[in-house]
Amino acid sequence: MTQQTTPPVVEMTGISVEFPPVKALDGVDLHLRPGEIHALMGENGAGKSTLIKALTGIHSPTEGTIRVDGVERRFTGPADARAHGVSTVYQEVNLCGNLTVAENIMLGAEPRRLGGLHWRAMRRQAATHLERMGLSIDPASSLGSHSLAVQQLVAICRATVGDCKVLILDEPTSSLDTDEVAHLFTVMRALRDDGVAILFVSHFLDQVYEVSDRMTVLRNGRLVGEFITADLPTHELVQHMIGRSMDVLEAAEHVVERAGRPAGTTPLLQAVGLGRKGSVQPFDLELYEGEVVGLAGLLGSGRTELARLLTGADRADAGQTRMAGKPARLRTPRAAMDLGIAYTSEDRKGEGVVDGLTVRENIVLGLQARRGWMRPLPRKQVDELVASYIEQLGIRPADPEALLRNLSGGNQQKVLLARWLATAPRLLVLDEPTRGIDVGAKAEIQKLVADLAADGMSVVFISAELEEVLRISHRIAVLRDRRKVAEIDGGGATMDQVVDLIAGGGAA
Amino acid sequence: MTNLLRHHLFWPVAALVALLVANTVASPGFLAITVRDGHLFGAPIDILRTTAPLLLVALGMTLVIATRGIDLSVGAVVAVSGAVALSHIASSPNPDSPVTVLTAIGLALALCLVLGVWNGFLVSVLGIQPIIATLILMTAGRGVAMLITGGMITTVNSAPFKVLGSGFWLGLPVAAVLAFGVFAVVAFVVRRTALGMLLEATGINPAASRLSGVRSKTLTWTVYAAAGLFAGLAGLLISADTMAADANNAGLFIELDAILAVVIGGTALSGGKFNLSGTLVGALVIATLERTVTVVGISPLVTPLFMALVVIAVTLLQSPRMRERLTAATRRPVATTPPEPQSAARPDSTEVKAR
Amino acid sequence: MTTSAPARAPRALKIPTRLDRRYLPVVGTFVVLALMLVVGGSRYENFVSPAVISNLFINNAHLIVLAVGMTFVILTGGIDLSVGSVLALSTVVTAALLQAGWPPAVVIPLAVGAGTVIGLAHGVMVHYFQVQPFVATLAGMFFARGLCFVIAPESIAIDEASFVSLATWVQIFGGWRMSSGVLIALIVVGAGFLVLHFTRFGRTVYAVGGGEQSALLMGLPVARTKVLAYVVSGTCAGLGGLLFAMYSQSGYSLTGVAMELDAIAAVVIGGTLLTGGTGFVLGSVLGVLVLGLIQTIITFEGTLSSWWTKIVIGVLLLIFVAVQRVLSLRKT
Amino acid sequence: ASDAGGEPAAGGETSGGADDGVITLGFSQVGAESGWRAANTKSIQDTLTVDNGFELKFSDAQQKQENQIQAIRSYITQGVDVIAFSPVVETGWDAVLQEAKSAGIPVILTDRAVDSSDETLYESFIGSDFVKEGEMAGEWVVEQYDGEGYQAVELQGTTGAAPAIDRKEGFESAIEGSDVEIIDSQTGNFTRAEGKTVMEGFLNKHDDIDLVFAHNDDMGLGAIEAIEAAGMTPGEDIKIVTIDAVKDGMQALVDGKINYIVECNPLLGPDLAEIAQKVVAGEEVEKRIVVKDEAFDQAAAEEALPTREY
Ligand SMILES: Nc1ncnc2c1ncn2[C@@H]1O[C@H](COP(=O)(O)OP(=O)(O)OP(=O)(O)O)[C@@H](O)[C@H]1O
Ligand SMILES: Nc1ncnc2c1ncn2[C@@H]1O[C@H](COP(=O)(O)OP(=O)(O)OP(=O)(O)O)[C@@H](O)[C@H]1O
Ligand SMILES: [Mg+2]
Ligand SMILES: [Mg+2]
Repeated sequence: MTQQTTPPVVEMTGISVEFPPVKALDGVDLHLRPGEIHALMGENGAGKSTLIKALTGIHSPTEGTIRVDGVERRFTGPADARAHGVSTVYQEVNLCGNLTVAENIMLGAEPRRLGGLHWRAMRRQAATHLERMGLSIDPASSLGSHSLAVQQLVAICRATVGDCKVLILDEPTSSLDTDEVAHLFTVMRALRDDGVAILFVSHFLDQVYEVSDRMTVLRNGRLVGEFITADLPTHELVQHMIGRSMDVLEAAEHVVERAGRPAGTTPLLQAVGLGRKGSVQPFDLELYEGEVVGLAGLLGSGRTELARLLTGADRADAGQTRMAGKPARLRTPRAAMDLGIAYTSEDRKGEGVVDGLTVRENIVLGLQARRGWMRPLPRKQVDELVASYIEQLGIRPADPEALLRNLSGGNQQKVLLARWLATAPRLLVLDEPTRGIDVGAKAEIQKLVADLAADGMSVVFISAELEEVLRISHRIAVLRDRRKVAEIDGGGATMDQVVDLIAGGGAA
Repeated sequence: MTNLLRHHLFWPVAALVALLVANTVASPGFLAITVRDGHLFGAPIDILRTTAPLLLVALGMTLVIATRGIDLSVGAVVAVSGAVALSHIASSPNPDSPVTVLTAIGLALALCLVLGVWNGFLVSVLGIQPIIATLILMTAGRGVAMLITGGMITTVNSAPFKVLGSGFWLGLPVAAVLAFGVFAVVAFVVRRTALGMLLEATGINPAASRLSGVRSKTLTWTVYAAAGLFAGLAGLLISADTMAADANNAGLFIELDAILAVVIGGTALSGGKFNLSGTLVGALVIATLERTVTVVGISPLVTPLFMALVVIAVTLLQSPRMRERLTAATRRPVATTPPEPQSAARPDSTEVKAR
Repeated sequence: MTTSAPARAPRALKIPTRLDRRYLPVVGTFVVLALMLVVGGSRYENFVSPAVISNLFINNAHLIVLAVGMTFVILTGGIDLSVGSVLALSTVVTAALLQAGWPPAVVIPLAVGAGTVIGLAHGVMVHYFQVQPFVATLAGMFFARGLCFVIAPESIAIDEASFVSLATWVQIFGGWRMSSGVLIALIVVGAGFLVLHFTRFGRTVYAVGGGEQSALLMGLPVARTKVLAYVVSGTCAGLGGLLFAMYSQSGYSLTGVAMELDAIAAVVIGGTLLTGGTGFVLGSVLGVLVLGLIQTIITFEGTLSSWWTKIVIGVLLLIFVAVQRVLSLRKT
Repeated sequence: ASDAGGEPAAGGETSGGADDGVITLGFSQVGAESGWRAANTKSIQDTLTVDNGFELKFSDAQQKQENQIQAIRSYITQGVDVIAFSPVVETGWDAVLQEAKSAGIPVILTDRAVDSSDETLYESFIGSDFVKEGEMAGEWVVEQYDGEGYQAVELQGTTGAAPAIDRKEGFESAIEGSDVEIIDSQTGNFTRAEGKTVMEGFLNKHDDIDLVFAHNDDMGLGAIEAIEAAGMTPGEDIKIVTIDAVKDGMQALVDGKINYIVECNPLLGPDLAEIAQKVVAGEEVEKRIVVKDEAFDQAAAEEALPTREY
């Protein structure tokens, strides 16, 4: 479309992929040129991940051609793709938690000595890669012991090992916070300048604008077009992606009415000195009805751990909790649920989805579990409930009988949200609920959270995206080094203020 | 045609039909059912009766497998059940009284339930891996059964008890009526309540289920208890069949048969989605296969080889890979099927296509 | 988050001060084993003697080899139920061919190779046809047992001179004895350890067990690894059969019934998770020794009736598993 | 009596030797796979008591040769006076028997023989002759029914087990030349339940079975159930011949449901005690002591049943 300075290193034309009866991709083109960062944009379920998987040989396209370096190819799988210089970080973290960080980075390109693995060199090289990504973790530690964000960074490290001509990053930033993202972008730019072609998927528009040179937009499995980033204003991009204008987004801007809570009411949930050894330091926290409390902090600051203590996912070993003034013991998730507390884990794959069940079953799971097995929900009621959430959250495909594992990442997240909303909780703890969710849906979810709060629900909201936290929280608790360090009013808080607190008074 | 081929019960049923055909060829009167002494008689009826204990054990096994577990101890539980019941009857002064028999049955079932609960305790509370947890009882259970019978085969004469094994009810074998009845009730309960879904959720993703408020531990506990109870019932049927409690041989290797039945029926051992109707067909296939060996006249020397070949054939035909091939072949002309190596690397086809 | 310069320093200092959590189950098994030896030693005379410990290895050499192979398969998240039968097949092949006058140099590779071929068939069924490992290897179990009967239903004594001299080779130092079987088993253990920890294949075995799909997306050779794991197990079963044939100097079609359960139990007691991805060959060896020790205790106990034998085995197994479990939980 | 071999002075104090008048005997049993075996074990345990001058060390090998070898090794280490065992398999004992020999411990085999080229490795074998048992059964059948064109089915023991192989061989050789014909043969694994299922299969398949030869009583008893369920009369419509003569079988014989039983005597305790005493005293013993197995028809069974011990 524009000046053809360099020939594309990857050229996909007329790609179609079918999952009968769904046609996930329909005649899509993609051109990746060396030395560019190319964003792949589209709503949840638009077909971004599928396109990537078609390239790397996981799905076989029914139509279309793929050329790499001008040669027509069909890769037999990720190994083959990698051997031809195409490295990929897939959407869900796909590493082996049982292996060490070093192995996860180096396996496949491991240094050898006397025909066997050279462990020391492996750790050393892995450390170099980690360092480049700004990660200071022990390469000999096991990957599973690290948080999801760290794992995501490790996955990126792995992709950059060896000589890669093409680097594909499917939503690499979804669980990273600003510092990590900045670091990642530095690395990406460095690679680009070395002539690597980078394909980048993200639902964060500002990130896309910050880092990408060119973008390809998909909608419903079809190609909308290829654009030069600098020439495409945000609202046009959104319009291309969702096929509507962006008033939804604007609506979300003013959703939260930050009316102060009436003085003297008892908190819905009150934690006093709650803590757990090796997890979060004892903290106090009060949550009131109709209030959204945001948790802010750096990666690894302990937000998730705090949330888990509040919801019985982990058992606290210090402190008390009171629910509506009465002492309450949150020993198991079930006990918390019976008190009306719901928790969506940040680890969608590991602790969220039951991927072998259908959308319908996943949505009713929480509600049904609470009713007990002997009182099945009437089928009619289930169908209505499921249909209403599919509609309300825009879950796609809108088929209650679809297996959850066949849904796109963002849609799986919506299903999880529906599962918890269906239980009509009094306190909803959302850990990264908008991870991997497209702009439109994200705005919907923010609006939903605000509406729920307005109806009297109490919400704890965790997000790696600070603006989001600022935008919808009445109050913000700030964590640093697994300790609650401050609590500020959401209404008056500014970004800088919070960033200062997070970083520890600007000391960094 | 394609739909029929793709149905999860297609291959198990096909195997069953093939076996029946083989039997009929070897012995033309095989499928004939006659009425004799006011009840039905014939090879198919025999098969129903011999399926009964296996069906019960496989039923419990299916539920256990759904939660990602496995129960190796069922064979030993079968032995314990028979030993308890028959020892009680044998030691009572009045073996023909229904009270004695009912007490014996009650005692045996209660003990088996306790054994099941024990397994459940090891698995769900102590967190011991199911295969090892149940291996403990698999070894010790037979010892307990032998302790009860003193290592001898305990035989009794008790008309009410004999009914369980060789009695007839409405022309059908009591054992079969009982087993298929229990099976139907359990299948109904599991599928009509939310139990099935909760079990599947526990089996597929225990962590997610826990966070969703599913009482996974209680469920796990329950299925092992149920497996114990059903195995106990099977033990009663087996001992009533010969009116003897053989602590060494009763239910020997029935756990393998049961697991095989579950798998032939299309339930994955990795847990999650389960399929009770498949288990039913699987149990029938195995019972028929055993009968086939005799009727077709396979020499004992090659019997294991023959069994192996049948199992290999059924599982290969039923394998996701073969199904894919077959459905692909029926769906579209060969020319457009994707090139060979591509589908080999399809990561999500492991289970998606399995059902 | 930190600058790179100071990041280096602490890393260099990161000598594992605490025990890595992954080793806990193995250490647990080891501690229990040691405890059992101490308890046994105080209870029975001559219990902790070189002779008893040497015998522990000599009697279980074949099981050690089976457990090594089984460890590979279980690490990939699979299971191999056929090893007992394959072991029997290997003994029968060895005995029958030696009886027919074939030279050991030909017979030995053939017997081991039979296991390899069956293992390969398992691997192909499991990977390419996606038959569940439990079923594929169960079929293999019937198959191998069936072949045994077809070859020779009755037991065959081995009296071929060079084979017998190989089988009866014993080295004695002090009270310790080392048979050729034990030597081979130890070599297999060493090889298993090296392969698992110092080759790409070995690490891929762990990766596949940690998550097959992840391993695939990481671009690792999943297919080859899975198939090879079954080949390793089959080969080990074949070799185990050879060791058993050396140990018993005969071949018999009913050998090794339910031995697969012993092998699996040993592996699991040794700290390997059946879900795959975690475990160590050395743990499996400890597992075998635990089982052997249980048997030794039974013989030392002297007069247990048949049923009490079974019950005591069950109870000892329970104690081992429970104590190991508690030990490995405690330290987390 | 027990200081020798490569073993360093192994536990002489536990055994006490024969000099104190008590004989320490280590016995390794195959397992406890059947009622017959249980009776065998009981006979040994009841005979080799302290009162009779024995200290019995007993172990159950759970049908595993390796356990049995281990047990024997352990008896050697413990320095018992005599080792006795019923081998799981016939072959593969040379090495361990050699060890016992060089430790100076005499070995007695019971129930099953070993297949060894070196007969000096054991002192004596006490047991039944399985081939003979099969022959006795076959001879009776020929004697009774030859000339009537009998069609027989055979319920075999566990495939590969020595008694199954030998009994089959004996029976077949005995009926050779007669017009009794084995039309079908299948394994029932020595158990009632499988005996019953296999018999059901035979009945489905053949309309004209005249005789069942079962390798043990249990399978025969299972066959009776199947025959009755098919509406026929066992012992009349279909004749039944079995081996073992356990109590249940004898009862069935008395009831006329079985026609003939060849005994396989499990009560080896007294013989074993006697031989062990002789061996320890250094007396010569016979290399092979075949226990006298009787055979019972209905009349004989009626007589024997009341005093039957097992
Ligand atoms: N294995 C599969 N089987 C059936 N349908 C599938 C499968 N994989 C993807 N799909 C469908 O293909 C469509 C495209 O999914 P894809 O994962 O490519 O979306 P995406 O653009 O990556 O979305 P997200 O932003 O949520 O990650 C979706 O409708 C999804 O349901
Ligand atoms: N950069 C890092 N270096 C080392 N360890 C880290 C890092 N980031 C996170 N961790 C680990 O993550 C754990 C805290 O994770 P937790 O999930 O509670 O944090 P969080 O605030 O929810 O952050 P996020 O969810 O974004 O990862 C800590 O145990 C810490 O060891
Ligand atoms: Mg995606
Ligand atoms: Mg978090």
